Amino acid sequence: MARLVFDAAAALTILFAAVMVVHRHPVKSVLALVVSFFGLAVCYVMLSAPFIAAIQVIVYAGAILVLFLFVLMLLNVGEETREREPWPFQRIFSGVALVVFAGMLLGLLRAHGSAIATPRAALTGEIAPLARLLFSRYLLPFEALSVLLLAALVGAFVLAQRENRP
Amino acid sequence: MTFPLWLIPALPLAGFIVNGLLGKKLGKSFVTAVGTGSVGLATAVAFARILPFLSGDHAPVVERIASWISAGGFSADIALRLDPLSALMTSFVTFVGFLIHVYSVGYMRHDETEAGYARYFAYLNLFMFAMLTLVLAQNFLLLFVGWEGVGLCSYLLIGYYYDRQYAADAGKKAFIVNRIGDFGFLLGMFGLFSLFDSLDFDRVFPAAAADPAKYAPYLTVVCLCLFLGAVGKSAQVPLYVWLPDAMAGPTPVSALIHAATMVTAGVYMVARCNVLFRLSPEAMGVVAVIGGVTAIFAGIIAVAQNDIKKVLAYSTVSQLGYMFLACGVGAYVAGMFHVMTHAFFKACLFLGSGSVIHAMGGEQDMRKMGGLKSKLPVTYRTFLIATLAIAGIPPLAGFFSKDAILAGVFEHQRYVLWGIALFTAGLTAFYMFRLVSLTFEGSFRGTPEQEHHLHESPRSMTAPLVILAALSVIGGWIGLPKVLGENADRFGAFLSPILLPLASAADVAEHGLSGGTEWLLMGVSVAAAAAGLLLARSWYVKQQGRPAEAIAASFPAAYRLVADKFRVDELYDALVVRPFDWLARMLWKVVDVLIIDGVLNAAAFLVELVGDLLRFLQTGNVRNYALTLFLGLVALMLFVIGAF
Amino acid sequence: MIGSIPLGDVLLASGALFTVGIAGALLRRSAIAIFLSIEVMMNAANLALIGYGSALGTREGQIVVFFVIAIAAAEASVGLAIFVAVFRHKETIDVNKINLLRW
Amino acid sequence: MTLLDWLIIALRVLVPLGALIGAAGLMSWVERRGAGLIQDRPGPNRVGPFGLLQPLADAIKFLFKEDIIPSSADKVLYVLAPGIALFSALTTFAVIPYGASLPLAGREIPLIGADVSIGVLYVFALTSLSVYGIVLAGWSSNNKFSLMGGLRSSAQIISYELAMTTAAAGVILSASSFRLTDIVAVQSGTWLGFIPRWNVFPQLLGFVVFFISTFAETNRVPFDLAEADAELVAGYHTEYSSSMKFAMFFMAEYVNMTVASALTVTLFFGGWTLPGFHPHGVLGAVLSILVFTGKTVFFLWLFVWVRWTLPRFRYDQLMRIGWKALLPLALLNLLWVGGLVTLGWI
Repeated sequence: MARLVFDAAAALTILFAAVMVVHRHPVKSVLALVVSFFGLAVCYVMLSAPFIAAIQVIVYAGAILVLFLFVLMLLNVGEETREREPWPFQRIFSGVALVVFAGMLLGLLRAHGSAIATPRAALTGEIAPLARLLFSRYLLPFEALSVLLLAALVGAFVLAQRENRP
Repeated sequence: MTFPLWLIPALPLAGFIVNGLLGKKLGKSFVTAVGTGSVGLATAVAFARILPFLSGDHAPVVERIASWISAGGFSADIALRLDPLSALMTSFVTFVGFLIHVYSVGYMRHDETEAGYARYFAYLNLFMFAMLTLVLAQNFLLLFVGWEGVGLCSYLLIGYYYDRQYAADAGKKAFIVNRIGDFGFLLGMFGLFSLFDSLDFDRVFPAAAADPAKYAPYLTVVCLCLFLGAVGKSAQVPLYVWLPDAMAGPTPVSALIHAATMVTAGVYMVARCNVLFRLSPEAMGVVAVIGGVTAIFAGIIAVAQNDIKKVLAYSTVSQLGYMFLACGVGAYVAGMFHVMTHAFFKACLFLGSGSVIHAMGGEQDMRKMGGLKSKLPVTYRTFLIATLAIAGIPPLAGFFSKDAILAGVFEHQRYVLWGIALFTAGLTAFYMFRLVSLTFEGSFRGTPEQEHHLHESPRSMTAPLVILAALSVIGGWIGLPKVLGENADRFGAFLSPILLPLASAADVAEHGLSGGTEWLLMGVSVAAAAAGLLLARSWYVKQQGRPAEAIAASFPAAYRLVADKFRVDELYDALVVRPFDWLARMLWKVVDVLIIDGVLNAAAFLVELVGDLLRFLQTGNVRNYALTLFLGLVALMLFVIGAF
Repeated sequence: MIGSIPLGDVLLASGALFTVGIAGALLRRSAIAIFLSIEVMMNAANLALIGYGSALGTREGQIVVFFVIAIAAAEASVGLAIFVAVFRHKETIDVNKINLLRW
Repeated sequence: MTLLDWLIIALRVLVPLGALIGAAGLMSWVERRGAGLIQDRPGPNRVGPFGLLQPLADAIKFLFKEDIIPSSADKVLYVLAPGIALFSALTTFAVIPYGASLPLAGREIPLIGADVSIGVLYVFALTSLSVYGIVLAGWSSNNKFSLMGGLRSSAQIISYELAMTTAAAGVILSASSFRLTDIVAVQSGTWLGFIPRWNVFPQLLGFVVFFISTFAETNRVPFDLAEADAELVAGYHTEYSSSMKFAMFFMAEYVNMTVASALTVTLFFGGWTLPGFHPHGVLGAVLSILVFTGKTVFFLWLFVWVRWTLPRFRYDQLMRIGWKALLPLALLNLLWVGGLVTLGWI
C-alpha cells in the first residue's frame, strides 16, 4: 500500500518535472513544478519525513516558486521561441551525455541498489527528535544559515534596486 | 647617588629627539638650551661616574640594560661598560663635545634659519649619542651600532649645506668610503663569532688570552678585517681620501667629528682589541706600517695646501697615522695618550680656524689672510699654543704624547719607522708654523671689505678656545715619561689593566730604554720640531714665502704632484670608480635590459599567445559551460565506476 | 507502513528526477527554466537523502535537506534578483543572448 | 478496518466540510445584514424570513448564469484558479479539532478531520498555496487590473504570512507541539481558579498580530487591496463575471474567514474548551462543538464588523505595517514567550 502510494507520487513528480522541462511557457513550467513538488512532499510523508514535507510545500511551493511566478509576471516573459542553436552540437552532445548518464545510473542501481539492508529502527514522524538534533549538533550550521539568508536578502535587494540614484 | 651609565648616551638622544621633532617650531633659544643642555648634563653625569671610578680599584663595571637579540646560540645584550679605557674616552668625548656645542652656538647663530639651526643641533646630539654608545659598548655588536651611528651623523653633518653640490658629494664620499671599512669590520665580527660564539668583550678577550695557540692563526685574518674598519673610520692610507673632503661641513663639526672624536674611534677599537692584536704579530706589523706611511704621506701633502682647513685635515690624518703607529708597535698607552692630547689641541686648532673663517666672512684660503694677530688676539694666542702643542714643543701636551710614541717605536727596534716618525714630527712643526705665519703674521692680503669686517669672535666661541688651549698645555702632564719620576706616568698606570704592555716586565728590563737613551730621544724630537718651526718662520715670516716659491718653481712637476694630493683621488677614480661604472652600465644595458627583460618578455609573449588561442573556448554562453561541466561529470563517473 | 518502501524505488525516482533536471538545464534556453531545472536537481538529491535517512533509520538526512531547502531559498532570491537586473539591461533572459563575457 | 471505520472517517471529514460550506453561505447573508445594520438600512429581507434564503437564491442564480471564458484568457488556468482557491480554503479545516471526542458504537471518535503531528505547519502550507488561486486567476485573465490585483495579493499574503507564522510560533513554543489537539489540551484549566489558561492572556501581543494578519491573509478590509474595487475594478476576479467560478472565489473568501476564526480560537482561545467544562458522552461532545462554534462565530462577526467600519489602507501602508510593525511585534512576542517558557511560568 505504502509502496503503491510512494511510487504513484514519485511517478507524478517525475512526470510533472518532465512537463516543466518540455513546456515552452515559463509560467506553465513553474506550475508544473508546483505539482511536481507536491508529489515530492507526498513522497517525503511516505518516507516518514512529514516535517520536511511541510517545509517543502511552505518554502518551495509557497515561497520560492511564487517568487518565480512573481518575477515572470513582473518581466512578462513570453514563450520560448524556436531558434537555431548558435552551436549545433549543444543538443547532440547533451543528448548523448544524458543517455550515457541515465544508463550509468540504471546500471549502478541494478548492481548496487539493494546494498543497504532493511532499516534497523523505523523512523517515526515525530518532530521533537529532529528539533533536538537541529538545535544541538547542528546549531552552528543553523545559525550560519540565518546569516546566509540575511546576506541573500540584502544582496537581492541591492541587485534588484533600480539604478536611478544621482 | 650613582647615575646609571645609560643616562650618558640617553641624554643626547633625548636632545636629538626633542630638537629633531620640535626644534623647528620652538625657536633658536630653545634648541640651544636643549642641544647644549643635554650634552652638558651628559658631561656632568659622565664625570659624576668617572671621578669616583678614578679613585677606586678601576675594576670594570658592566651595566646590562636589556636583552637585545637572542637567536639560537647567539645573544647580544644592550649593555654598557665602564673601565679605564672607556672612562678615558667618555670623559674627553663628553667634555670636548660640550665645548664644541657651546662654540657652535656662536658659530651657527647668524648663519642659519631656525630649521637649519635645529637640524644642526639635532644631528650633533645624535652624534654624541652614537659616539658614547660606541665607547661605552660592552660587545662588538653594540659598538658597531655606535660605529654606524657616528658614520651616519658624519654623513649628515658633512652634507649639512646640502644645497651645495660639493658638500653633498663630500658626504656621499665619506659614507661610501666608510662602507668599505665597515664591511671589513663586519667580516671581523663574523670571524669573532665563529671563533668564540660570542661578541661580548668579557667572553671574547679572556677566551683568546687563555688559549693563544688555538686562535692565533685565525686571529691574523680577523684582526686585519677589524683594522680595515679602523682604516676606513680613522682615515688611514688607502682610505683616507674622505677626510679632507669632509671639511665641507661646518667647522665645529670638523673639530668635533673629524678631528677630536669620531676619527679616533678606529684607534679606540684597535686599543680595545689589543688582546687580539697582540696575538698576531703580522697584523700588528701591518698596523704599524700603515700608520707610519699615513703619517708621512699626509704630512707631505699638508705642506703644499693653501686652504686652512685642508692643512688641518691632512694634519689630522697624519696624527692619526702616528696613533696607529704607536698601536702597531704595541705602545697602546702612548697611542691612547696621543688620542687624548690630539683631541685637545686639534679641536682648539679647528675651532681657531673656525674663528678665523668666521672673521674673514667664510674665506678659507690662507694666501688671502695675514696679519690677523692684532685683529684676533684671543684666537691668535690660543691657536699659537695649540700649534706649539702639536709641533711637540715641551712642556706642552703634544710633546709628551709624541715623545711617548717615538720612544715606544724606538724601544721596539722599528728604527725605519722611528725615522719616518721623527721626520714627520719635523714636518708637522714646519707646516703648522707655515699655517700660523701665513695666517697671523705679515700684512693683510685680502680685500678692503674683508679687512673692514674683521672682528674677534663672541665670548661663546672664545671661551672654548681658551679652555682647550689650557688643556693643550697641561693635558700632557698626567703621562710624564718615566725618567721624570717613577710614578710620573699616571696615565699608563691607569690604563694598564686594559692595555697590557706587549712585553712582560722581564722583557722590559732587558730591552727597556735606559734613562740616557730616553733623554737623548727627547732631545732629538725637540730638535726636529724646533728645526721645522724655525725653518717655517724664516721662510714665511722673514722672507715672505719666497724660498718656498723658489723651490716650487725649481721642481714644478713634484710641486704640482704634492699640491694635487699625489692625485690619489684621480687614481681611485681610474682604478675603482670607472671600472665599476662601466660594470654597472654593462649589467644594466646587457644583463638587465637584454637578457632578463628578454626572458620575461618572451615568457609574457608565450602566455599571450596561448591565451590568444584558448580564448576561443570562452564562448560566453552559459549552456556551453554547463554542458562541459556535465560531460566532465559523466567522464569522471565513468572513470570511478571503472568503465574505462 | 513506512519500512515497506524499498530503497531501490526511492533511488530510481531520485535518479530519474535528476536526469530530467539535467536535461532541462542543458536544453532549455530561458534562464528561468534553467534555474527551475537546477531546483529539480536539488530536489532529486533531497529525495535521495531522505530515502537513505529512512533506510538507515537516522534523521541526519532530514537535517541536510532542511539546510538545502533554506539555501535554495537564499539562492532563488539572489538569482531572481540577478535576472531582474539582467532583464532590465538586455530585455531578455535567453541565455544564448546573454554572452557578453566572451572574446 | 471495517466498513464502519471508513464510514466514521468519511463522516468526520464530510460533516464539517458541509458545515463549512453552509457557514460560507450563511456568512454572505450575515455580511449583508450586518452592513445594513451598521449603515442603518435593512439589507436583504425579501427571500424567506429576514431574507435568510437569500444565499440559496444567489446559488441558484450563479448556477444558471452563462459561463463566460474571455477569449484571450489561458483557459486551463482560468478554470483551475477558483478551484485551487476553494480547495486550499476547505482542506485547511481538516486538522482543526472542533470538539471533544464522541463516544459512538463503542469507540471514541476524535472530532477532527486528521490529527496530524504537523498540524500548524499543514495549515500554513495550505494558506501559502491559496496564493496560487489568486495569482493564477489574475494572470490567466489576461487583464491588467486582474494581474495587478493578483500580484498585490500574493505579495501581501507572503508578507503577512511571516508575521502570522511568527506569532503562531509563540503558541507552538508554549505547547511544545505542532499538533493542534495538543495545543487545545494545554489550554484547558485555569490560572488562579478563574482565568482560563488560554494563550491569549500571556500572549496578547501574539494574538493581536495573528488576528490582524488573518485579515490580510483573507484579503478582508482593511487589507483588501487585491480587490480594491475603486482602483482595480474588482482585482483578480474582474473577469470572473458572476458565474459559478465567481461563486467559488466568493465562497473561498468566507471559508477562509471561517477557518481563520476557527484557527484563532484554537490557537489563542482554547478551542472547544471552557474553564470548568469537562465534556463526556454524546451530550458533552455536542456541547463542545457548540462552544467551539460560539467562539468562532464571535470572530466571524468581528470580521464583518471591521469590514463595514474601517477604511482601506494604501498599498505602501499595508506593506509597512506588515514588515515594520507586525513582524517586529511578533518577534518581540516570541522573545517574551521564550522567556516565560525558559523561566517555567507557562
